[in-house]
Amino acid sequence: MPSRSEMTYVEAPIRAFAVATMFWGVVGFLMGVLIASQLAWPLLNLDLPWTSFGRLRPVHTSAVIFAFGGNALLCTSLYIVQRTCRARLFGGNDMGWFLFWGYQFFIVSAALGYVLGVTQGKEYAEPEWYVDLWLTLVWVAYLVAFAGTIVKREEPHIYVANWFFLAFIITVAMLHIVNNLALPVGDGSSHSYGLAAGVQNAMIQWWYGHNAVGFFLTAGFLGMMYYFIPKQANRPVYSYRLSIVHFWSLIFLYIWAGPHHLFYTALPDWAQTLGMVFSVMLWMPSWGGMINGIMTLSGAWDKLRTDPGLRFSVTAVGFYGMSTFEGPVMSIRAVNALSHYTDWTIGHVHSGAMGWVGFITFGALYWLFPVLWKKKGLYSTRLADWHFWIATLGIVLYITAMWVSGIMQGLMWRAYDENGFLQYSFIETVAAMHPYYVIRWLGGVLYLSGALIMAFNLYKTVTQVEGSQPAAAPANALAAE
Amino acid sequence: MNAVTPPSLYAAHAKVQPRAVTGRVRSVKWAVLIVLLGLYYVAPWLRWDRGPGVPDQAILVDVAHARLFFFWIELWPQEVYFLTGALVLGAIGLFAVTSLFGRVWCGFTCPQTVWTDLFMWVERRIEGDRNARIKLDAEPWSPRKRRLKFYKHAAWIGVAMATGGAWIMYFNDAPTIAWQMLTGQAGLTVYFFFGLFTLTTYTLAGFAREQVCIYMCPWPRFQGAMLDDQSLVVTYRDWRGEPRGKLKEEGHGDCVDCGACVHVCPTGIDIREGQQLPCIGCGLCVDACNEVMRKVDRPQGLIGFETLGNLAASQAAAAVHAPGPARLAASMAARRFPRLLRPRVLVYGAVLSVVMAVMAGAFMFRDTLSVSVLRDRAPLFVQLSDGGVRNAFTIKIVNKTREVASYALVLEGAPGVGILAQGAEADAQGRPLLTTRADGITEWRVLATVPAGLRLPANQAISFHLHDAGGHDVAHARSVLLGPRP
Amino acid sequence: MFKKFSHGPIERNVLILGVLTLITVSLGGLAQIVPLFTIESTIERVAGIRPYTPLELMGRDIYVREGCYACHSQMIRPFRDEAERYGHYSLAAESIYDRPFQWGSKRTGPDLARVGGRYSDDWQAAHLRSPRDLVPDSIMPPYSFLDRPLDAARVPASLRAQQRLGVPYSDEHVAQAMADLRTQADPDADPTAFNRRYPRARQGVFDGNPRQLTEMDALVAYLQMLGTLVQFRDVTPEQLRQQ
Amino acid sequence: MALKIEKDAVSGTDTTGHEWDGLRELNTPLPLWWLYTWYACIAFAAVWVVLYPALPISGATGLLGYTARGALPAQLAAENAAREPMRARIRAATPEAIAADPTLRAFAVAGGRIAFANNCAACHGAGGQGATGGYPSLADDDWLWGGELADIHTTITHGIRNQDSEEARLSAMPVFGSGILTTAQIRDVTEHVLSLTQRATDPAAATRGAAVFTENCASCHGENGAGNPQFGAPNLSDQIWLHGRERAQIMAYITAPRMGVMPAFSGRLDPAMINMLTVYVHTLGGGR
Repeated sequence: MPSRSEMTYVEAPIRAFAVATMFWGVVGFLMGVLIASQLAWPLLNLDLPWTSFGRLRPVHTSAVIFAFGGNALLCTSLYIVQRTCRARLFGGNDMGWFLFWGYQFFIVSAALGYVLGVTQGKEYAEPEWYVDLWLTLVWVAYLVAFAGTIVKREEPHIYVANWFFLAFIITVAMLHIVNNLALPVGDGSSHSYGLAAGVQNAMIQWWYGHNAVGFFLTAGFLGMMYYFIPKQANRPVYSYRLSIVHFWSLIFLYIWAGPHHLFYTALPDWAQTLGMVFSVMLWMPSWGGMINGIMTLSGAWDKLRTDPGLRFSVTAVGFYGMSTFEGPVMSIRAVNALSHYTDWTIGHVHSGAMGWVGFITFGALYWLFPVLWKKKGLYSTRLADWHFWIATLGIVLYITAMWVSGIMQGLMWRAYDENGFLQYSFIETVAAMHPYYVIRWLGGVLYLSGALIMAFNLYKTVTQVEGSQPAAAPANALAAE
Repeated sequence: MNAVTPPSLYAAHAKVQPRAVTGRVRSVKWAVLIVLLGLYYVAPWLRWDRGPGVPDQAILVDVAHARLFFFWIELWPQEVYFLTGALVLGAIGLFAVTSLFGRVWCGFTCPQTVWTDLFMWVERRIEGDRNARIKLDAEPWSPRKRRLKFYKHAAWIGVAMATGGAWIMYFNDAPTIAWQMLTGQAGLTVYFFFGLFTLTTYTLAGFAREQVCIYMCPWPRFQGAMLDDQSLVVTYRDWRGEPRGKLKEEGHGDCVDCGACVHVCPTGIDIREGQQLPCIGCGLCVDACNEVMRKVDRPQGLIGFETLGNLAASQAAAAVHAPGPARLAASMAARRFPRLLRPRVLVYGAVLSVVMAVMAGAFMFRDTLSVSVLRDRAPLFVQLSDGGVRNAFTIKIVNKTREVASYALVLEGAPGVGILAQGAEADAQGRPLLTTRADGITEWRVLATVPAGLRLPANQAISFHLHDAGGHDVAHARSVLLGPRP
Repeated sequence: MFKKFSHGPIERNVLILGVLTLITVSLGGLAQIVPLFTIESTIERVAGIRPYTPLELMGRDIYVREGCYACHSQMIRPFRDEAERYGHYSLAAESIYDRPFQWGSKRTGPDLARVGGRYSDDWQAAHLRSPRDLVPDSIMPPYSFLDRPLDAARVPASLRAQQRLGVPYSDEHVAQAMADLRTQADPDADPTAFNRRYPRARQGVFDGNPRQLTEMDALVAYLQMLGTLVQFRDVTPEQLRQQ
Repeated sequence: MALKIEKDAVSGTDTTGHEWDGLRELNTPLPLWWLYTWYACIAFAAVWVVLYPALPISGATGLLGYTARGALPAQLAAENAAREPMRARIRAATPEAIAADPTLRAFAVAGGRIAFANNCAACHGAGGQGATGGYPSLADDDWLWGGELADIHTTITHGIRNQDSEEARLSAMPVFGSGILTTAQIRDVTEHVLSLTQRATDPAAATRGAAVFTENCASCHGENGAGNPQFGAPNLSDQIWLHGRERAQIMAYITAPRMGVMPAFSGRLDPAMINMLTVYVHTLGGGR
């Protein structure tokens, strides 16, 4: 089989994306630690508009989801689509650089807006209309580049990772456009009012919001998993048929689950019931991805101890399995009655974000950096191990604190005294949260420390002087051809 | 199967039929099983006298009153941070144990393992050992097969019901709820959860078994990542066993390829293929192999608990020696005691110690009395007819003891301001005397009056203190005294 | 039944894969979102709901700007404890003019759907300026910077934009927006015309300082009207049925 | 292109024969437990959709007839019923007896707080701080109609100057500006009233006003202006002024008084609730 030289692939923008992923990861975790400390010690809000919790919280969520996660997805999807199609990126280097700078411009202008108070006030969709328009442009270019590369491919079949990436790109485009339809106030104002109001707005927003999780943070990262775990383990993907079944069922069912964010609200009951039952049906399709990821390791189990990237990837799949089990449980209306509005939800999101999204990305970065910079390997696998140990410790502190405190708060809200009157005033439940906020802050500090260790390790990997021979990519099976 | 006739979409699960085994590991596992199951089934029946009007069950989660009883400990909802501590201890303890001893949790103590073991024992008692069961399953249906299957499932359901029933007792008074459940008087919720736990026990231990460990449980993924070359894992000493061959033939290693290690494995794997995901580290293959080695008169320990570091050292030593007893001795001598004090283990140990110290401290200095102050939000303050200013507060005293106590209320931070607690008596010095309820929360409305002549800033920080009969300040809470802007 | 089916053609053609994906992911949204616009009873038929006054709208925009929804919900669920703590459960009708909706997803602080009238204007303003002065255990950020002048210049444009989106502001509402804004913040002004346009809207010196129109005025005016429009005494159970 | 279907050495399963960048796929069948668990979830969903409202069609309620909102009234009614024994005790007791019994008092204050928010706060403000326009504060120590428990009970039961109750308090201050007093006399008597709180600036007018006061006002407000709760006549010698403390406001009031009206709650609220409100309001102002 004629193998094209690797030199023909677009790589420089992908290297930039990899650096941006690392950079925004640290920024996002740092913002998380900062706002976590504001909850524990409110003095840190400083009484300034641009440092108060309400404005910084979207900076944290957007930095982690869209800046860290988004750059990771762009980085890996553009890398993977070229390799698995044996085709140069559609649009070449120029397209790569446009996507890179276009996306960074989106991130910076969105974040600047937040601290200045320019926001649409919808969770995970805070950027105002002009930022949304720009992102739409970048995203369409992304779709063109990605699909165009697939069209140019030299392989007869499209690899499963690309199905997931394609579904992620298409669906996020649909969600983004529909949820952000808005009318600017005019006269050059940055402000706008959305087309939908009230209950319809709520439904559209959580249709968007839940599927930002479902497609941005799940489908996209599953695509990542489908490349890096088989690569790192040097094993075939466990089941092609499972891929098909869980791909189509996952993308079909996920879209319906949005109303589980709106149980017992003014959203009509029929929509709530649909949200619940589809969330329950989603359990096994979600686990299909976990099974395919884990079982791919059959026969390569010992690699876990020696390959730091694989260690992260596999643990990520473990967290993915836990979160996608917890999710359907929390979507049961009776459970949600207790968990909704409490920190249980925050703990759930973070076991997904820190454990799944974070770890699978770290695994990919530890693999990609030596390959992209043509190095023999990481600067230090010991440091990568330390990153792993510290980050897992951080996650344990974080999610146990949030889980217990969420249940406690939910129980205190509905506690009654012997006369049948409410036992606790709201502020007493706030006071009871303090120790948990401190523990969660500590968990966040550990997680951030791990990321800093990674940044140092990857920086040294890139800058270390070694022989100029091309990289022997870990588990590079091309040699077998 | 080939490309022309595609295989079916899904595959039925081939049942793992482990053979019974005896030996040291098995004995330890029996002991652990008996202790753990004993604890689980018996614990809710233990009594603990806490005085009248309080549950006398030693371990009880009292949902209705939002209390958790554990022998001498009684936790309120605000104190579930002890639960956080326990969870963190559990998680990090598991990390530490795994890095030292591998998957002992999975192999010995995990409920999935323990109940599966119990169900397999029941199965073996009724249907016979491995070969008999395989034969029975292959047979066409006969009265005997029907009878055996019926007995087995009946026994399983019996165990499952006992398990589900015991779970309920941790949340209710055990003797009462047991009687109610037997006589059909228990509530629908109780039966629902009883049914749910019975069903999950029956399904997970009877049918799902090793599939839970292989496919569903996240912990094995973490564990695989938590192991290093100094952790104890179940290992086949391939340097000694290979090449495998019949006992009678020359030129082979110690492994006689009898398959005993495979037949006893509860997850149906071959440990000789090296480290793999489905191995739960239960060590039954160690016993099985030792049995065979004894029979063929070879040294024991062809399969054993070993670190991968030592395995590599033995291998290196074996490579330079000719086959024979000397090689075995030299290779075994090349092993080193595993390094227990690795940096990671030290970190885990440190975290465990800190968490335990914090919990112990929190428990020892746990307040049995606390006070909170809520100031009125409307109006912020009241102008009185004589020109004075009054602020109103609600003071709540949480008394976690079983005794009624009285405390004098003292306002600090604003001398000259008088306080009045509605409905409270006054002590000898004229201070409001607040009498608590036992094991409960008591509320007072307290009015603080700034007399007309007294000039205070518009916003004066104050604190309310409770003094006991001995004059000790036993609890306090901060608040603020407001007035018109001067 | 899957024996005959082959996934091959789908995974060989990016157009088919993409179009099938788009169809698959569209279904759920269409089924859940479209009926909310077509089923009339989605919005309960209760009286009293009116668009926000200009001052309240400015206050609402500040509420959104400061990200209050990150910690405060505005959606009381039909539970006994919430009914007793916060009041009657929230209706879809109560947020028909909410762009964006601010139901929230987390209660780090209490629900605010019916906070209107619950505390005094003084308390609201003082609490916003320095929450821990009034509630020592509070972890809310201080908002004393809201005592700066309200930039009300875009009020007419805001009302006009909402009018275009279907909010029943008449041209008179838009034309009088500036005047109405000042009237509401000045208890000495004649409220007749203002109250004709905005029934049950309350005048007040919301921030305690009659000399200046501040962001604090707007935000407190908004908070004080939250959940006060529907008179639940007059509502029948039939009116609350959603389907 | 020919497929290279190979058997994987580890699992013994065939590959699909495709390869991308060195990655291959096994053709492993679906795990049966996975499929069955999924079917069970789908079955659960199907049952739920039949039992509960799940279709976007008007009137499609599901077999159980359940609505999230419909469950609340029953819950509240059950809770109400559970509290009835306590309420019965409160109904049977006098406000004084309730206030003296810690158990009843705690119940009454907690229940009264909710009733106050629903019935009284609209005029008297949350927490009883009062409101401009003649809605008196209930949190201070100044009581127009008396601050004893019995007084408060009477006021809540029958209200003030309403048409609802025969026993409503009715006394009204005359409209002195409609010919009873001249403007000069009103100015003088205002000066006298101001002197009661040491704020008079024209001693001569105050002296003239004292005479007018004795003749026209003292019968209700008392000779020294200390007021009389029997007629709802406010104390004019203290710091609390319902309708404004400034000279112009006092003059305007004497000229044309505004008489507040409060509805009677005897027909609207359960007697137990009125008892609870009485005790709660009493705790607000410290009562008498």
